[in-house]
Amino acid sequence: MSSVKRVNDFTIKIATVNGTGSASANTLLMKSIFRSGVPVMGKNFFPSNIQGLPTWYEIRICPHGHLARSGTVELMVALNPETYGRDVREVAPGGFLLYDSTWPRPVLLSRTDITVIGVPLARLCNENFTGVRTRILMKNICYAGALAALLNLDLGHVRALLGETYGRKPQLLESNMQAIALGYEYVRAHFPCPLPLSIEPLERTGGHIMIDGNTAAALGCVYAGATVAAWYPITPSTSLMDAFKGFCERLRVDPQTGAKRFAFIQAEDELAAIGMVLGAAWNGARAFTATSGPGISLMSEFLGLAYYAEVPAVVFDIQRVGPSTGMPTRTQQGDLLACAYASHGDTRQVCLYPADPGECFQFAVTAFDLAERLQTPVLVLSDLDIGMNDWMVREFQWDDAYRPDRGKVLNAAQIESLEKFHRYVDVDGDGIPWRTLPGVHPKGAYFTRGSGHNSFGAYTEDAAEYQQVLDRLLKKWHTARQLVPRACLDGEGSEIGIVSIGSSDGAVREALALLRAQGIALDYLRVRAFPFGAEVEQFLAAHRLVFVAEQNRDAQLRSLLTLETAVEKGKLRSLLHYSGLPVSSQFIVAGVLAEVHGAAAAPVVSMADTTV
Amino acid sequence: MSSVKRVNDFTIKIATVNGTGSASANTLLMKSIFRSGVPVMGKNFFPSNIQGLPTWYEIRICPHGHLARSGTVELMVALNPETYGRDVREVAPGGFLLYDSTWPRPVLLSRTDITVIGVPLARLCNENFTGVRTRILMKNICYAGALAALLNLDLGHVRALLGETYGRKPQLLESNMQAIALGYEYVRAHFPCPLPLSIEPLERTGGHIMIDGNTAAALGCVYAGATVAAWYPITPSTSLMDAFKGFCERLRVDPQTGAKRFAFIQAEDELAAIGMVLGAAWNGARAFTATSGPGISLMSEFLGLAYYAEVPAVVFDIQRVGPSTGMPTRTQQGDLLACAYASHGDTRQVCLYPADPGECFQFAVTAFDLAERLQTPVLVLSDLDIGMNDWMVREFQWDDAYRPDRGKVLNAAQIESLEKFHRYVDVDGDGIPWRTLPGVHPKGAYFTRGSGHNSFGAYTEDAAEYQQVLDRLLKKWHTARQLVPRACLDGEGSEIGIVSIGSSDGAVREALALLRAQGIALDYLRVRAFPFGAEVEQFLAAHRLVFVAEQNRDAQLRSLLTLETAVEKGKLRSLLHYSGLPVSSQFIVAGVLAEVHGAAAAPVVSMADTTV
Amino acid sequence: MTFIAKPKVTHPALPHNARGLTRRAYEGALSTLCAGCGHDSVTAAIVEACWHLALEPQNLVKLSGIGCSSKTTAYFVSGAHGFNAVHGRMPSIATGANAANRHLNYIGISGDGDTLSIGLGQFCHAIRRNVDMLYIIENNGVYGLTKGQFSASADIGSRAKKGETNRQPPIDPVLLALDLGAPFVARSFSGDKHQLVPLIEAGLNYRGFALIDVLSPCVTFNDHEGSTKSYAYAREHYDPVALTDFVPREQPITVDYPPGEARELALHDGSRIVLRKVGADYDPTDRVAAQAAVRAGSASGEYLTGLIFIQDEATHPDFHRLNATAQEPLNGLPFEQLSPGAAQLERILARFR
Amino acid sequence: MTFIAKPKVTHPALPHNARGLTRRAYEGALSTLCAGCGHDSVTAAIVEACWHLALEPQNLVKLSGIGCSSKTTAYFVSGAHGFNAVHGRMPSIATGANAANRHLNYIGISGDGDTLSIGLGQFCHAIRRNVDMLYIIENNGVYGLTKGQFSASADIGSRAKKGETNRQPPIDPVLLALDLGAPFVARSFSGDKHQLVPLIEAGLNYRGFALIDVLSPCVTFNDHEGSTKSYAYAREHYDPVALTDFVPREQPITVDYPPGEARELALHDGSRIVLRKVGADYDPTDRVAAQAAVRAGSASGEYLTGLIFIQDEATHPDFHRLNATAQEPLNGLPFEQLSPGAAQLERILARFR
Ligand SMILES: Cc1ncc(C[n+]2csc(CCOP(=O)(O)OP(=O)(O)O)c2C)c(N)n1
Ligand SMILES: Cc1ncc(C[n+]2csc(CCOP(=O)(O)OP(=O)(O)O)c2C)c(N)n1
Ligand code: SF4
Ligand code: SF4
Ligand SMILES: [Mg+2]
Ligand SMILES: [Mg+2]
Repeated sequence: MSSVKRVNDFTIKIATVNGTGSASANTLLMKSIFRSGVPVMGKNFFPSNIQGLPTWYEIRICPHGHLARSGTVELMVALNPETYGRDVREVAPGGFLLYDSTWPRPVLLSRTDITVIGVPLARLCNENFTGVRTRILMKNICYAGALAALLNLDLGHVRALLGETYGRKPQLLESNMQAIALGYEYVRAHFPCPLPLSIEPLERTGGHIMIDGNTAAALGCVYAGATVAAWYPITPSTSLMDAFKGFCERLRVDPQTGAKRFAFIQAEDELAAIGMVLGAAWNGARAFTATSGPGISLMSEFLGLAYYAEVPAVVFDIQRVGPSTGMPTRTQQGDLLACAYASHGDTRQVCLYPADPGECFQFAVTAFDLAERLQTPVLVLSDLDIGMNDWMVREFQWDDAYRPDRGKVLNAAQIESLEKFHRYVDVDGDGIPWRTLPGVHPKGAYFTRGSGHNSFGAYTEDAAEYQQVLDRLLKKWHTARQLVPRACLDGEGSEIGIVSIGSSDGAVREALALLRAQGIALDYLRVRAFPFGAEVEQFLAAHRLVFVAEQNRDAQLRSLLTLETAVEKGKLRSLLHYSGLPVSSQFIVAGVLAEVHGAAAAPVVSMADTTV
Repeated sequence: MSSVKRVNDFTIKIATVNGTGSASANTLLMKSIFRSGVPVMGKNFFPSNIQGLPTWYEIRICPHGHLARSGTVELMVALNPETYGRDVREVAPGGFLLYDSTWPRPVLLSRTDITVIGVPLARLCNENFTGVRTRILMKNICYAGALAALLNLDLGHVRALLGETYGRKPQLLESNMQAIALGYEYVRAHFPCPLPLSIEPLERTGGHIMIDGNTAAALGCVYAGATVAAWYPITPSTSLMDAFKGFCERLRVDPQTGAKRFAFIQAEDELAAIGMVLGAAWNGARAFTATSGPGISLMSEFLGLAYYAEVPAVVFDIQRVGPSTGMPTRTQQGDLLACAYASHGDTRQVCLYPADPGECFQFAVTAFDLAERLQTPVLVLSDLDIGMNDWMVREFQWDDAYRPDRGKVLNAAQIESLEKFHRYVDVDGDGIPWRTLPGVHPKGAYFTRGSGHNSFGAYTEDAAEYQQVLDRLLKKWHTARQLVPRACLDGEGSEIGIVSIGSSDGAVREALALLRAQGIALDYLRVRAFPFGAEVEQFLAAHRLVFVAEQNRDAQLRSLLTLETAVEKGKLRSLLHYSGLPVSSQFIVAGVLAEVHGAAAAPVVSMADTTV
Repeated sequence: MTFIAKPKVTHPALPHNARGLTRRAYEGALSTLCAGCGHDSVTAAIVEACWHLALEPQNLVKLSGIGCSSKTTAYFVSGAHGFNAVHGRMPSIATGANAANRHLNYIGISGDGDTLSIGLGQFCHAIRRNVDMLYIIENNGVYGLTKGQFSASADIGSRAKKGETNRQPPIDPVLLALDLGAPFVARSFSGDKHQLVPLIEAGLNYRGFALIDVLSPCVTFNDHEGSTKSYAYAREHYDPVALTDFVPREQPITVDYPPGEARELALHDGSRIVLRKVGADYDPTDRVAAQAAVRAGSASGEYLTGLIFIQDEATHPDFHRLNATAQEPLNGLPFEQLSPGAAQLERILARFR
Repeated sequence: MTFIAKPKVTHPALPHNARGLTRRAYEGALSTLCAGCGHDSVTAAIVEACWHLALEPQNLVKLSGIGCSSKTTAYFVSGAHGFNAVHGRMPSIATGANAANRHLNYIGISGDGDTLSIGLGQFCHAIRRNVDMLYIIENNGVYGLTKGQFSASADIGSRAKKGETNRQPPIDPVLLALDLGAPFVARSFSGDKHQLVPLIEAGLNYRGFALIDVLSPCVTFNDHEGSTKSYAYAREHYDPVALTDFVPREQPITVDYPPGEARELALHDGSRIVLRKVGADYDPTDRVAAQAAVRAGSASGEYLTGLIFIQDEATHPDFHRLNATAQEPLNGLPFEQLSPGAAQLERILARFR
């Protein structure tokens, strides 16, 4: 049996039961690797319940800093008897499997091409700790210790991290340390360490942080000066709101008076949440909500009102698997169409597509600027993968010179100087009218409505007056095209291109590197906003064949490109991944090769994908 | 001044104030013409309030039976001083204007190229009737009498119609007759009759009826055997539900017991309405709702559930002008995209597009058959123009041999004979699984859910299992393609084609006749359902240039064609009409000519369109 | 619907309020409702109340949903911003607007359809949050704008114009509001300006959610015999529990009330509500008793009207007091107080290493 | 979530009900809720009640929304169809299902989030329509499935696990249901099977909308000190108003109740509810008194439990009786009775000429 030998370049998968505290052990491991200077990524595949069901955590270690799933597992930590079968099947040939050898597990011996490592985690913890809950929790910390030994992980990092977490609770700190030691020592005593898979310190994580997209987006909202947040709980958007509240409670409460410089409202549902955001934004506050697919559906009537009555709003859609309730704890990019054309009638909504937590931070700020500048909702389409997983990204930058773009809002003096204020006249030729805020000046008063209105803001049922406003909205749409973030472009002039979006970026980037190694060069465009800018048009025009990689069944990005650019869709080839797991680089490579070599199309679900 | 001379070929427009009872006078006129055997069409442009605002009614008389607006007005009945200005401007040169000459109206004399006819309607009625309300009502009947004289309309028809309406109220009948006579006699005494515009009996309305699409659709629901109707009032869908209730109360109540063989539920909102429909249809009843754009937005979460959990439902969307509340009493085809892809995630909904009340009747039946066969919602997209205006259509046919297609439902014996029932397995290879109804057999029990489920109906978060169901849904979609109504095809093999949808049909048909007279021949395809059948694909492939005529701003039909067929969109030319008035044949002609002759594009709003 | 602009010629002899404005300054566009519609009388009462309170027009914010009633906001105080939201969702717009600026005066106008059917959830939750606003329901028992369907406030036995009899129990917004903890609950009748105007004044000044359910007959669809929301029925079954006077801040009480006959309630801004007895004792500060009285009234077909319940503002904090929001309007806070800056970012990011 | 199929081996010695079925026949899939979750006890009580009533499994229809509580429907009577709707919208599904077939037994399971926040409007209107169903709220004061946010039923002063104190007034579904005219209103506790089982039996058999609000602690997010929905709190503040027994049709009452101590209520199908007194007099047929008692209880932090209010079925017609629907299920009517045929069409079209 030949074992894989890989330094800083392999994937660990940890199979446990949810509600048992494995999350902290996994984070501990991942952060320790990160602090060793080795690029790392963690992805959590958890069930949609609270306790007792199978859950997996994947840690990919990659010296080149690729952020996608590799598609293979070299080291499986199989701690959930219910899933042993599938877990053992998933280990790559030559790989390793660690299990709790307190009880014999013959099924784990079914493969002869992998190395099985038994550590009596339960026994070790039962002998050393008391209390059911403590023993369960410590078992997890214990496997972290075992892995540290197997992978040659610097225990100093583990200790430091535990110290930061439990600094004020010395007892907890001590028992955690003890559990680490139990696993570490046992493994050192019984197995040759390290494994052929190991961590060696590097210096490739400097200037980076490990953060999830929801926390990053929340921080962006704080920095953008958002003051009103209204929402209704829904996975996977909840942590964004929790983080916003947490930051505000630390940063926005007057230490003297306790006065809060923000309003945080748990609404009764998503219809109310978006209504509150519209009310607040109409009244001049930066306001936002976060939700997921079902919430977008419920918000669609109000989104149409906001489009037509020209009310700013920022909505984060942390996409999960649809349709309907779907799989709330799996990822997908399935709301592209629902968001772009949200609501009945002729509507089109500005969308931003961050690819990682760094862009979540940045686009949160951009979203408020655009919403106020364009007086329209801006939807930021993140997803569960970005939002709830820890990503290694560059440290965020902030320019203290930044001031929000509040858009065309007339102040009291400006209103006073007008003969008459007209809400919906295109004064500047860019399709964006001027607005006023309540409470400023009686001459600025106007009536906001979703019913037919003319350029002056008056109710109308007149065909021409109605149409004038609708046509101006299209003009504004063209202005939006110039204001939204440009797409990212990469490549050296191949005749084949690939387009992707959001969280598909990591897999595509890695795939391009792998393909380049095989002599296949593709130019790459990552779309970052809707409407599409001229650069998207140009990219599509400049390539003979364009792959479109996205994570949904119905080729929604390809649909948007087909509708909203001049491209003849014949040259667009879809690479569709929609199993609910983040797309892997392998999937993209296989899809491109199949087309380029004329081979049979790659199966949409790869083996590795079927295992969760 | 030269007057237009036209027999059976002109347009009358009647400008009044709403809430004054002019509707019955207008219907009386239109039906009298119809009974003269002369094809006629009536379109009502009413305001979104109850009383006191301007309202117009257009009657087009056309020997060829064209059903669209002509785009010109030859005879204006100007009874609303508030709109005299625009009304007088709208009369075609050489045309006529009738007004109430009880008071002098100098503004009406501003044009020298039309003939102004003053009839002292108010004075006549004040002298002959008592009571404010009666006088107002009779003034309207009085103008009908005046018009009868001017147009040479057979008073026998007028009398017969009044008799049918007021047969049981002799007093009312008498006063109506008197009002008719007042107008009639006055005009005969003071003006040369008939005008150059006149009605001459024809025999072109035999085998036809005059009916609105909402009544027709309701009748279709009755004939289809629908038993549960749930809705929330919204213009212009309300009359569909009122009609259904009315028919059921006449036809479905047991004369002995008073027991109702239907349930009619006024829901608390649209979310509840569609929920009730889904609950009833899931439980085996034919159930439906009717709504308009805002309701579609609100229903979208539930529509996604129905798509994914495969629950039948029939939804009528009587489209009105959007976005948002828009213009509730104006027409548009603006919900094509919102319906086709309703809800977040990968969803696609079966849609039917009736073009007139005849198809409303027929497609109502088709919709239930398809919904149950395909186990999915079917949305019938009518619009205000079809739904609320009276159309001359062929008498509906009914085949007593028809039996509803209840789709793949297992009965008790079939369930009993199964080893185990699996809800979502593709037994027949057409993507449509078998279902069971509650209350039939415990072995048939399964769990319906919008969360991830596998082919057996069990909850799943497994990537492969989830994807299997999603892929089968696509297969079902392809089956749907073969089951929905074919598109209508017309023409003799031109290289230029035109595609339209729904209520745009009449204008296109007339425009094609007008163009043919100018030597320009186009082939015509009217799309009647989504997904598109092979014939749509073929039509698009077979033509060098294809116009797409529709009534919305964003070219939504063109978008669907671009996305869902192989057509390269470069050859699709949009003719977009979205002012809220029904598109006229002139508009289509101008648009086609502009392209064919390379002339400047026609203005989207023609003069006639700006006047309401 | 404002096809016609109303000329705003101010007659010099018209009376001026404390701000030097005439009633004209508190009017809006010309109503397009049916002649005689109860809603127009509510409009008139609002104009009167705003004038009397000498509000700064721009400090009023007018919010509504969809319906004939919801059009009302266009017909008063044209110097105030208005927001005609979608059907039934005005409460959420109001909540958000109020969150952004706690210092304006929010008035929401809704109908019985808008509030009790499609909007029921939002209505209840706005009460629960105690959003500081005056919420007026123009209650006519029908959907006026969609032509006369029964609404959820139609009484059992009430007959529709077309003859149908309602058999479903009504939802009474007053009972519901009392049940959900609303701190200011009143009922009135569009035909009783004398009662309605001071209630509106009090509601506008009250800090917290103030509900006035106004019987406002629909002359077109629900003013016939057999309707329990007609003018005639309302007049005959009208039972005021107290006469309410509103006394603005800094204004002395000019009338002398006989001892024991009046009761005074002070509001946070120094203004006062004076409740004068009519008939039997009625305690508008006892929620349970109020509920029982309303229920008893309804059972015998009577409309209990007036200020039915009021709670001391101090004992029921409004949304902002509950949340300890800053005093300055959130929409006006300087950016420097909101955005923590680059140096702070460094510190925050430290925990993500 | 049913990853694992539960083996259905029937032990021959298990007791059989009138239909010859053991309790096993009324069980469902294995629960995936947290160990100790109150909801699982409700499941057990439902199983017990259905077994005791000897329901035909396929005649039960199980409906729910979204939440931990809404998963309950998967865990009992696997021979019954289930419909897990979208969040908060189960009442409309139930209304439609019931409209299609009035003869099945409908049980809806919801949570406090599902019912009182997103679903509040539908809940209220299902009551107003008096849909014939048993509606159980598994009330834990939090959103379990989304990890512990306060729900609208959280009491003032109740502390969240993370320390935050709720300051918004709760919505009490029992008060609300009483207010809206619900004819059968009960409250119970998942820990009191003795009380809960007969209430479920009674509710299933009652013709009309029967509500049981069940305190059902969330062990993971709301079972700590300071919570008013914990097991400990519920046990300490538990105040039953009556002991309820349910006696199926054709079954004689086997226990002798001391005279004056029990009160019997007959249901439409001949089954009976027997209410036995505990402590002071309580009249469960007086709506206003019931409301006052519940309110007084809440004010002192007590949970009034048991059958709080019941109305004679005859005096409050359910949806179908109100609408005079045909007796045969609508979903089973022969097509010939529904579609009027070609000859009739001729006559209908005559008026369109
Ligand atoms: C989502 C949606 N559904 C339905 C409608 C149609 N609609 C407009 S007003 C109204 C009811 C109005 O009733 P109410 O609130 O009582 O006002 P009223 O006209 O009686 O004053 C309805 C159903 C709508 N505008 N939007
Ligand atoms: C439209 C929509 N919004 C939000 C959610 C997320 N969600 C799922 S369950 C739930 C709350 C459940 O609370 P409750 O009804 O009290 O049930 P519990 O879990 O406490 O039993 C929420 C908000 C959803 N599924 N759908
Ligand atoms: S329909 Fe009724 S509610 Fe509407 S404006 Fe007319 S009278 Fe008022
Ligand atoms: S989280 Fe709470 S409500 Fe949900 S299953 Fe666990 S204990 Fe029950
Ligand atoms: Mg009303
Ligand atoms: Mg709960």
